[in-house]
Amino acid sequence: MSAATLHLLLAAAMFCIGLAGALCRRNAILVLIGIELMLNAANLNFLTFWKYGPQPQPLDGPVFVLFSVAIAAAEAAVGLALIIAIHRRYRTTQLEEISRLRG
Amino acid sequence: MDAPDQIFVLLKHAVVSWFPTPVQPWISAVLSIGAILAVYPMIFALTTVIERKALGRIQNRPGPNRVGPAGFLQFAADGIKSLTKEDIVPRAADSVVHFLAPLVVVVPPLLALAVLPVGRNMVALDLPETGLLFFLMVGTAVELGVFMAGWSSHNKYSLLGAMRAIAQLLSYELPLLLSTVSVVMLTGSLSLNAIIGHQSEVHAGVLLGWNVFTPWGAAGAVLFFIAALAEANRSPFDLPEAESEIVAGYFTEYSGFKFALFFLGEYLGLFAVSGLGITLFLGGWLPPLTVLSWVPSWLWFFGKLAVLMGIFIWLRGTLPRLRMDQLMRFAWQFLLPMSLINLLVAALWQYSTPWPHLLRWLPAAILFGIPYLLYHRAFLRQHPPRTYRYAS
Amino acid sequence: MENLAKNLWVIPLLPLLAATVGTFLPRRLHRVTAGLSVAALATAAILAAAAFLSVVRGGALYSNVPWFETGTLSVRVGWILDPLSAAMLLMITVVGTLIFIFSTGYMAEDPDSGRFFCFLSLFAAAMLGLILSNSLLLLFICWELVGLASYLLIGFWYSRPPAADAARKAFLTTRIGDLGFLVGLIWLYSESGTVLFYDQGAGCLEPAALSGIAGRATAGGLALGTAISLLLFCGAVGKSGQLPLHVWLPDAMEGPTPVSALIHAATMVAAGVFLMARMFPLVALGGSAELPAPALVVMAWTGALTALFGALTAVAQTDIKRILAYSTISQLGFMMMGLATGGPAVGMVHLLTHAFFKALLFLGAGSVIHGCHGEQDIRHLGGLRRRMPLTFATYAVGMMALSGVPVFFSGFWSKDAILHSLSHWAPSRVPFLLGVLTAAVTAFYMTRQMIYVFAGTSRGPDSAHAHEGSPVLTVPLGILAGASIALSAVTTPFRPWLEHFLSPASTPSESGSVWGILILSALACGAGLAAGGILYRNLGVALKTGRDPLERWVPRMYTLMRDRFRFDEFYRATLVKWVGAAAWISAALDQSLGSVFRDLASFAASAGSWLSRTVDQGVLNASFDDGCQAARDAGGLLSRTHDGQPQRSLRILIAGVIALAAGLLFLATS
Amino acid sequence: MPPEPVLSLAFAIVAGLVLGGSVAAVSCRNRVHAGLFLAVALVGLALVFLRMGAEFLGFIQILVYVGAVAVLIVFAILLTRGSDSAHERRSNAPGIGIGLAVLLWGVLAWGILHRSPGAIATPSPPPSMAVRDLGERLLREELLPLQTVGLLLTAALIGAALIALPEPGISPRPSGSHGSAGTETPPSSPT
Amino acid sequence: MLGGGILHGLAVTAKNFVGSFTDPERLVTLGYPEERAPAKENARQFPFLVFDGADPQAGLRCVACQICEKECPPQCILIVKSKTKKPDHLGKPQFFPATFDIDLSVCMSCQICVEVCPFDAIKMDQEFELATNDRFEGLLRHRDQLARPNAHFQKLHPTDAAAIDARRAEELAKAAAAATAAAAAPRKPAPESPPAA
Repeated sequence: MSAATLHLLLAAAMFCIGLAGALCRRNAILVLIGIELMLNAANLNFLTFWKYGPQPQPLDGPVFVLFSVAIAAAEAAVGLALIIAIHRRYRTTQLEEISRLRG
Repeated sequence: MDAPDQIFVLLKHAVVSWFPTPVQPWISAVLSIGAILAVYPMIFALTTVIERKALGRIQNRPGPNRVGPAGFLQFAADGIKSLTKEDIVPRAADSVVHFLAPLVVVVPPLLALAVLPVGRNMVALDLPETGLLFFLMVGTAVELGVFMAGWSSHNKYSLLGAMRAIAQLLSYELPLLLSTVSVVMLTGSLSLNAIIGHQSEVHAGVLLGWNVFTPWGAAGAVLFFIAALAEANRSPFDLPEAESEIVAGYFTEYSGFKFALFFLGEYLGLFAVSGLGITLFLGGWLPPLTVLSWVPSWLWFFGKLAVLMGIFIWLRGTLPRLRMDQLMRFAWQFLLPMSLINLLVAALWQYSTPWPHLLRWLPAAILFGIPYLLYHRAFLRQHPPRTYRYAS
Repeated sequence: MENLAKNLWVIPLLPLLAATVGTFLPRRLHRVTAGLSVAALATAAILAAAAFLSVVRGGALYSNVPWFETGTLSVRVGWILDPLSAAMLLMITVVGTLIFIFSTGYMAEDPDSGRFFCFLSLFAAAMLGLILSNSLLLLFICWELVGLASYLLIGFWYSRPPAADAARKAFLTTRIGDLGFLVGLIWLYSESGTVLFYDQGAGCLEPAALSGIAGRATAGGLALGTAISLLLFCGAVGKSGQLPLHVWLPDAMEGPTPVSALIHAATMVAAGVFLMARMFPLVALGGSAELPAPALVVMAWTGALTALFGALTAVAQTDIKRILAYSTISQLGFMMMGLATGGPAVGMVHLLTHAFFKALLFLGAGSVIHGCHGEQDIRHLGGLRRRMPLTFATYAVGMMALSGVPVFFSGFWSKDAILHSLSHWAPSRVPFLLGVLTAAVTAFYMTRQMIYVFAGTSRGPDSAHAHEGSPVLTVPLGILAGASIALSAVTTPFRPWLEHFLSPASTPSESGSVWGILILSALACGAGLAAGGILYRNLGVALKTGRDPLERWVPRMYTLMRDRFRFDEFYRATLVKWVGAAAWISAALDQSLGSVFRDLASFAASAGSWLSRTVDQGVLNASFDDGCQAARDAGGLLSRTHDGQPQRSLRILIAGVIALAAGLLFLATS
Repeated sequence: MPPEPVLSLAFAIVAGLVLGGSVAAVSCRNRVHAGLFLAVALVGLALVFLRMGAEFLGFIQILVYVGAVAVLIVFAILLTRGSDSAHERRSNAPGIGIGLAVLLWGVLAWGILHRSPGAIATPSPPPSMAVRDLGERLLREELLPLQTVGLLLTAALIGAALIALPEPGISPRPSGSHGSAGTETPPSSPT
Repeated sequence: MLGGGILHGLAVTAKNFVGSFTDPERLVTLGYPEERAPAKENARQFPFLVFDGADPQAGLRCVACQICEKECPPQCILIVKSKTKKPDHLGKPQFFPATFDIDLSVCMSCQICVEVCPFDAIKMDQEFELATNDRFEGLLRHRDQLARPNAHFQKLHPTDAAAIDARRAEELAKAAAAATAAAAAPRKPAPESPPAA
């Protein structure tokens, strides 16, 4: 088993744990936590292929990770702001209770 | 190499060389860690005493003067007291998080101190690629510790204090980061050693090129140290632990040694961020004039640290505490725009290298002067000079 | 010379600086702003004159600089100084300066005149940038900027609802054309790989790129060059108020009159013509004298129709500025015709002469409006000849130039050149006839307007107390009138210096046919003048009935013309309704989108039930019921996936991902 | 330096940190604990990055995720308590979710382990990441994406602020005694 | 200028800092246990009971009238009247407090007991170093602990004490005169004896 395989397995496991969280938790914020984990698993994959994979462009992986981190930060900020706004209106952050589109 | 300058380096080498080769890196690391763990808490102890004495003098009191000569052993008494006090954990508290919080608060500043070069060849952990980034990264971890302390106590004062502290830390991190970015821009490196090296250029025969001697450096230093005060929860930005409002803020429910740890963490954070400011703007361990280079480099670093601490104590004795909205407005409406302007000034400085000196200062003066005047006018419009009806 | 081309950017920069500084000046310093703007544009005019002279002496020159680079893509922009841009440059700066000076008097009492001059300067900067740019991209940016400035200036009195509406209308209408422009720009870039016009052989208007475009066809069988040209022409149609996108231009008269003079008569609306002239090598690609390029044919017909439409509409208007606005539309149509049939020089010469006399007319109208305290309805004016003699004299010069009174007026010669090239146009004679008719109608409506405004006695309280404005108002009028006459010296077919300057390659016409057209044109003008003079000779008497003399003569026609051929009503009845309907349908679709899948499933289920019914005819009824039930069940089943529960959707999504991954892996390993 | 073993103790520790933190983050009943465990998992991931030689990214990871995202999350958790009970109710069909996740991991692991191991070969010179090169790359080749991300972040900043601003029209229904004390604006003092 | 106020403040504190070293007038703090500020005459802490003469038991002025017990706002005084009587300073037999307890942890030093006492028997002490290991019993003062000689009172509040002593001396003199007169009366027919007698 190579280091690459090991890291890929780790990333896959992290992704699936995050997925399980996103699928099972009822609270919107906890779902967001799961999504963050999945994003980070993807980052790990990028770096794994940069470090252990064949390299057409030397810095592709890190550049991807950088952009992904920036986008994840934006996503977290907007997502949490949305959750707070929803909470202010519905007094709940339980996902299944937020099923109406009409405000 | 002159001996006094390198005395500690040589000492370490001598000690390390006693050991067999395989363990030498470990011994070296242990020595560095030991030095950090010994020196900075010692400075902390001294600072607390001096601070109390100086604050007393500012208020026309003698300050602590009982324990030891002129009261200078007061810290020992305080330490023993807090060590022997009962460690109270509230029944409703989340005990694990409550226990971990002080550690999370104390460890990051210690890590941050490790990358600061305190003298020529004297840095515990040299990160040539990412030194500054490591420092900033470590600084952000404190926020989590603060939150843990505030939340786990299950006390509304703690929670309010933590909320305030986090809002403050997040807000002032931006100007702090932006004012360091100007230095990175001009140096072209994140390595703290390289940043100091960049300031060792000699001007006019005697003067060293500290960054603070440039317009962006001077403005950046001011912005940096204001933000640093806020990051370290120092007066006048000590709202998170405003005792008159929310008892002791996020460590209200801590007592004994854990309380002391918070206290220690706060001061270590202050030392770390001041040390960073010294490294970035005040030439690190460099002397200001070439003729003063016979003074050992580490003495310069700690001397500058001492001067800064003195100024901070002085400020603490002078300024009243800000209100929460003033605090936020100050960060977002003054510091942030100013640090963005500072970036612009730094860029202009970089690109105007061949110009005559006066011409290089001119745009900076304009770029800082005009917003400053505008702020002044806006401030006067918002707060016209007060007329005191009874006390004039 | 090299220096000149490199530093051409200074000319647009001056007004831009004036606009920037003016923006930051406090409102009470509006006089300073005005002075700054005039000074900046006057300086630009001097520079422009220098540039013009240097072009007269030498040839075209241009310089390109890199703008920004990203990855391998490097975008470059540049400045060009060729006869085309030099002549436009001089015209815009000179006319602009005069109009600026006029504005200082016209807007003196407006407390917001600082804002006005900022916008005007911004406009001037953008317009000069448009003229000077050597890159279609930069031209497009400036094109949009002049559109913005136009929007801001039309809506300058934004508190008046008509002005705000007119500004929006102008912006949105021109946007339709600009969309075509943008698509054309992108297409041209993707085909030729550059947006620079001239770039040492690599520009998109240079032979290498043109030969690359020539001979290639698009999907519909249209030549590539034609397709791109037509898209660019869309932009020109919008900007230059050609049929059918002309509707914004008359409404744009809601802006202050100097704005109408500068933007909506002299310069910005001519930008469309200029664009076509600039892109002429591309537009004319693949055509010959006998068989012009399809794009040129479209342009000629559009221009001809617009010209006649504009002239006819102008006949029946009663607002002094609207008459001029329709006249502008008409003249722009003339320019397009000239450009399409006789090459860029013919169209551009008319553009330049028109700029002077139309600016003159608008400023004259402004002077009238200013003198009559804002009265714009010509039925309430009259008798101003004695009260405003200077305005009358200069206005008469403009009127005669526009009508094409022979020999002394530049409009005659430039219009004559257009008619001349029309008469030689191979594909059709109809545009020529339309052109002659338009010329006659032009003379007619201008006579009508003159009689209404200046002759007889005053018919309203405002005009009775009219007074001549200060020298700030009248001096620009005089200069423009002089220029309108003087320009004829360089535009006659006997000594067509300007034409040669603009297009050295254009063939000199044979003198025999010149005379024929000259006489025809003079006759048309004379006919129009005479008809107008006769019809309106007893205007005062005729108006007692409350009806225009022409209205009594041809009432139905007159009504149609007065209502602008009902274009606005037509658009309101069609396009606006359609857009509204489309919006309604979209809304309805939006509301029912959730059930689309359900409907699809029910359709599928119905199909199943239909099958079962055909198989089992005997139990038709029951099976139909079953089918309905099945449909309902299927719908219900599927609707459960649309319950606003993201996690259920996510589950299904993940199941699909797993299946996909497993399938791919299976395929890859086996 | 001898080549380090593939499955070293250090890797086991950081992987344990990552996996343990992740599992705890998604399974914790207490929401604040979940947020803190997320921080633990992300610190673990940063350590993995460090071990791979991506020093810069590791630090960025902590700077952004621990310093900002995790703090934001716990902050949001604090701001949105009140109506819901502090502890999570039963999960939403945990069997299906966990089953799907395990299934996906199985498929992925199968793919990783069986998909031609030769294809992922360690290149002879292990790549290193100089921050300067990264910066050059970002500001030259990736300039447009960089600016786009900058725009995105600005938009997100403004958008988040706008969304989270209290809408003037809506007054939240009075919550119980434990409202979000930190967010309420103090009444303006009469002057 | 913006920020000028900060500089001004810094200058003020700097002046204070330096001044505290150079100007002894500024540094007024006393090293307390060793140095003490002389107590002000009207300073008061907690009440004590005054006795005359040398014997606290015999000289106690208190007659257990219990006015102070009733008036005390925090109710920190407990008085039990004696069964027997003892002569007061005028020789009149009076009750005396068998128990007189003041709970100092409750007392609020309001001095009302002093104001209402008709016998000048209770006065305010200036003792403030009351630290004790037992916060209940240690702060509950009994009669004998509370009793202080009049000399103590004279030392604390010389003005008051002088006035009171003068008045009491006058009373004593008057009483002595009355006693002398009474003693002389049997020798002469008492003019004030009722005529009916």
